[in-house]
Amino acid sequence: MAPAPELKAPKKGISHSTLGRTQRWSWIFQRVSGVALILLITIHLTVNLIMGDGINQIDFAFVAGKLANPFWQWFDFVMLVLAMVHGSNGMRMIIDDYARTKWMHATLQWALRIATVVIIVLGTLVLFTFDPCPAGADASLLPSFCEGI
Amino acid sequence: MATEHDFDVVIVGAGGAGMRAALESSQRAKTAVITKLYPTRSHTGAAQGGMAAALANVEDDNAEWHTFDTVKGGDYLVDQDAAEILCNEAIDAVLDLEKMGLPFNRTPDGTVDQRRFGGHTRNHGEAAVRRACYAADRTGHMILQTLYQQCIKQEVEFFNEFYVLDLILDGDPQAAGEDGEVAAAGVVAYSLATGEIHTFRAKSVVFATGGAGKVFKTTSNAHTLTGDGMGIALRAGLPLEDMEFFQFHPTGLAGLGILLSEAARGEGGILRNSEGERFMERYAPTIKDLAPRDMVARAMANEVREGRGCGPNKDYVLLDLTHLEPKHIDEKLPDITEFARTYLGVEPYTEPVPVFPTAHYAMGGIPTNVQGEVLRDNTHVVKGLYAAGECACVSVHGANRLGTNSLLDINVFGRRAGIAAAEYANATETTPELPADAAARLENTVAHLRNTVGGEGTERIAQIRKELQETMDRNVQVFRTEESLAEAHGIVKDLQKRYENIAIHDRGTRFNTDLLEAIELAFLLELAEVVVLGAEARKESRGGHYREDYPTRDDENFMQHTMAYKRADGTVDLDWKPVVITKYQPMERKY
Amino acid sequence: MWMWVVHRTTGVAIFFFLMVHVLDTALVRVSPEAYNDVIGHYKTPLYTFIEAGLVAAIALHALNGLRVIAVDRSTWALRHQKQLVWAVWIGFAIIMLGFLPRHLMHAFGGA
Amino acid sequence: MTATAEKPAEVGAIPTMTVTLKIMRHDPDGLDGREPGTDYWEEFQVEAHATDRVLDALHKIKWEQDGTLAFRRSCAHGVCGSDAMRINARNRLACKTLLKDLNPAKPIQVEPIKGLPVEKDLIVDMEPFFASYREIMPFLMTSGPTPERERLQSPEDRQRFDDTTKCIMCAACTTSCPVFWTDGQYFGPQAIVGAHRFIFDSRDEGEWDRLEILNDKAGVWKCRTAFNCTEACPRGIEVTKAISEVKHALNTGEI
Ligand SMILES: Cc1cc2nc3c(=O)[nH]c(=O)nc-3n(C[C@H](O)[C@H](O)[C@H](O)COP(=O)(O)OP(=O)(O)OC[C@H]3O[C@@H](n4cnc5c(N)ncnc54)[C@H](O)[C@@H]3O)c2cc1C
Ligand code: HEM
Ligand code: SF4
Ligand code: F3S
Ligand code: FES
Repeated sequence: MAPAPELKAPKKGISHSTLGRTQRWSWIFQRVSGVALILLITIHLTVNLIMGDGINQIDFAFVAGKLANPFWQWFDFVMLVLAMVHGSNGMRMIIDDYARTKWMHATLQWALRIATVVIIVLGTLVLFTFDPCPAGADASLLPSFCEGI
Repeated sequence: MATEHDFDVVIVGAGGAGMRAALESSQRAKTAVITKLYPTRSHTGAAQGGMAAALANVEDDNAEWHTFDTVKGGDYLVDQDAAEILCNEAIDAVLDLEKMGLPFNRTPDGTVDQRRFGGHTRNHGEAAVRRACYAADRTGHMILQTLYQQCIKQEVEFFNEFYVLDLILDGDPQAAGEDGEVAAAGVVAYSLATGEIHTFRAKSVVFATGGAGKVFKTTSNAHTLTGDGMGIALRAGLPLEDMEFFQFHPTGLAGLGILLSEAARGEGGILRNSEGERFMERYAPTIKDLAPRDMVARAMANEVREGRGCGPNKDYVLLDLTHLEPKHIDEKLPDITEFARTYLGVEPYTEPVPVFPTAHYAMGGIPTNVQGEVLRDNTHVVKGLYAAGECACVSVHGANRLGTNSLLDINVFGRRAGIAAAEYANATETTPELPADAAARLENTVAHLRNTVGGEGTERIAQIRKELQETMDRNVQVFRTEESLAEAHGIVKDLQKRYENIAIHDRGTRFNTDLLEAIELAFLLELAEVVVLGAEARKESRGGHYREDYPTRDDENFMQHTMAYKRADGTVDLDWKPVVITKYQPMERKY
Repeated sequence: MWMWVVHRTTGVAIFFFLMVHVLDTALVRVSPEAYNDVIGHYKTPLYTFIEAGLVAAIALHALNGLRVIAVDRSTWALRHQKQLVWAVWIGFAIIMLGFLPRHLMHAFGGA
Repeated sequence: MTATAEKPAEVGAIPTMTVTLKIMRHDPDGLDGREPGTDYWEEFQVEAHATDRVLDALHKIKWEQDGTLAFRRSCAHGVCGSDAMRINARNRLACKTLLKDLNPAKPIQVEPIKGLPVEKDLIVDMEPFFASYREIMPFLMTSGPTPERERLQSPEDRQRFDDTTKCIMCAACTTSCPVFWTDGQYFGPQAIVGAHRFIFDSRDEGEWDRLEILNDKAGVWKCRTAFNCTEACPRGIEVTKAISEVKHALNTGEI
């Protein structure tokens, strides 16, 4: 009787093509961005809706006051991008699931992509080109620091 | 009309035997597998305990001891040349399955683990030996899955949910005589999904249709095990061998018949009567609870008969596992303990499980030689016709099959039949033509049954089947007598008559399971008659066949196989066939 | 499965809200009047409830997102996923109990 | 010993009761004046024991009341995978579901499993299901010469994939998965279970071929951890865990 072979060596590693698939990255991204978003959104909501006067405090002056600060500018930018990409990636999966016809699928996916890009671009423009003290505006609506200008 | 197909080899049945044959055959010839169930639904998947092979992985063992046990276990009615092949090829059969990926349980060294099973002993009966290779208590499931997986790999062509209901032969087997030639030409099948009839022309046909447990009421067999293959062969004029030998497995769940594998006793389970006594000590002092099945089943029935049964009706005994570690039970017997929980609400860790013998295995079947070729009488084969598995009788099980020898049988002889069928097909130039009216018989049957819908017939399928199964349980089970058999005979005959007046409900074409149940019932009625006839003629007790009026074995008159033939006028005749003896002269069977 | 339905629905709801939210914030670029005009609507009772619903949706989606991540990463969490569903609802209840009174107070005046 | 023998769990001593089954029928032939392909509910009442299975009740209907009722079954004890159906809105095996566990006071609803084309009554077309299984190359793949004896495997390595070897391909999992219902492009949990059984088998060398397939659009990433599959599996396989292990292997490159 021939001796039985040795126990096998451990399994071989992953191939590079396997690493590259988008479905997998999308899955990982949903998780990573999800965790990051918890932090960002919690802070966002706390500052806007809970601290101070809550919802009542939100007006042009409040927003302008925040956005004049580069920290909040970048904070909101990261949140905007992550949330939109996370959300639209999620929407993409949902459309994949429910759109039955090819045509429907293509239309919805393109609509989603366009909407996402538009919103991100628009939001970014607003964040970075924003002028907290627009000339000729009613001074009572502007943040207090505009007075000095 | 009928859709026609043309193949080199057609295999009927996709259980263990059919798929093992298909793996061999499809490599060599154009092969179709026709099966009335999806392959993975076949009843091989229900087999639990293990598959015997003298691997000697855990203790000293060899094929010769295994052969001896098989012959002795079969009460010397085994054809010993076949048993030698079975046991010699067992080792490769297990190793082949392992190489196909079957996940056997392992020893700490990483080899295939083995356990004890009834009737398997060291050195001609000294003590129980670990010979059964197993995968928990789902060995058959793993075999069926593994073979199916290999069939996927080899792209075997399946015709799923096709019922083969007729066999076409070139020549009349009962008229051919010494010099005549009879050959297989093909089969006729009914497609469940469409109701269409298909003819399959083939050079070789392999029958692997499994058992016929549904002739009994209490059985471990599936609803679909209605002995179609055996019935088809009988109707085609071929003999059936040793049909009176039916194995009653000792440990069916009481009242249900669902099997609790012998592995339960192999792992240390003990049978007890209402007094808590380990009664097997009285019947088989050496190997006790691990005696062969016929002996244990009779012992149990006897305990109940003598008033030591348990329960409100004192109609079962108890299988006690409570002394085993729950962890051990979970590792080795997870499924069967779950059956006890699900179906009887009994917790095997702490309570003994009610059990009673259940009709389990047909030792008899379509007679074949060791190549799997079907015999049309004691010596002549039908060219190109093969049978393997439970529907066949080689005969390696004789009067009583040892546990774990059937999973072995389907692999060894399934493989052999597959190879032989393909080689025969390749060596044969021309396929016999199917006659123009090949499908006529089946078409008529189907048309007739459809026409009974809403017609005059007053008999119901379920009623006739129930009466058949009840009389078989009452009269042809573990204990048989002249009177009980005569009663059963009369009832079966009567039921056959009543069957002519049957009416079904469903006239539809698609998935007409009503119609098929009627056809299956006809097979059961014919097979029951053969079983009873054989049992009446065999005025002795041997293996699974126990006559209270002839309680001892009678080698002088009955050391031979029965061969039942159905004649053109519908009567069934019995003939006898000698047993092949090579090494082992009959001795008294004691354990 | 119901948590999956909840997750999906809240995800979609938040997504559409986010789109609207970016659009309205973009109005700050148009003029303070326009922004304040639109934002003024947020201070009506109807929008108060929508606002509360949004927070609820985010809270649920976020908590269940954590549950899903946990289930993907640990066998323990996987085997106790049903208990974690309860944990999500309890966490949600706590957040809402903390948030709602304050939010409603802000919205409807009071102390 | 004798104490347990007298327990009342015994068969025969159980009183019968009347249960109502509300069955979703589908008539492909269009008999009795129906349009071919009509779906309709039909109620039946049967006498049964509390310990009877739903399968027994279906048989009673078929055998005593309406022979046209069609369903698949074979083993009748939960090992062949023929009779998965939706019973009271959950996927189960009819032969493993006892009436007493269903509140027989109310009608028991029986429907075919969802997401596969219905053929007749409770019978669905299983072909798409088996096609997914075939996709994932469910057979041992090895390289090098075949050894003479068995390939060795330690009991621990054997244990790694034990759970997923139990699958009987009943489709209860796949047809309970809400993602599978939505578009049917998902391989479904059973195919992943089938792949898992080989990926984590130390003897197999085709693991990355299979993982590659599961990494695809129709693969594991479609799973949204709804857990319906795990809850539906009559073999108690931790399906979601198997899926999670496959995801983990893809993410880390380790098996
Ligand atoms: C509960 C149970 C436990 C068992 N445990 C063990 C064990 O531990 N060890 C052991 O060695 N043996 C065991 N056995 C016995 C063994 O499992 C069977 O004898 C063996 O599996 C039979 O295999 P087979 O391939 O001949 O038939 P099956 O597996 O029954 O397959 C029959 C095939 O034929 C097909 N078929 C039938 N009729 C037709 C038709 N008319 N047309 C087309 N196709 C048809 C079916 O679709 C099926 O595919 C057990 C049996 C049972 C019932
Ligand atoms: C607050 C923190 C958030 C966390 C922790 C989070 C977490 C997650 C996770 C883990 C998933 C993947 C679910 C899965 O694979 O089964 C997911 C999906 C999704 N998320 Fe979020 N998310 C958050 C915020 C958001 C926001 C702000 C939006 C909207 C813009 C959003 C919209 C979606 C959508 C639409 C999906 C897809 C749902 C599906 O496929 O069923 N999420 N989220
Ligand atoms: S994993 Fe479970 S539910 Fe799914 S097919 Fe297998 S046995 Fe059935
Ligand atoms: S139900 Fe479906 S979503 Fe995943 S956990 Fe099971 S496959
Ligand atoms: S009939 Fe076999 S699983 Fe139910």
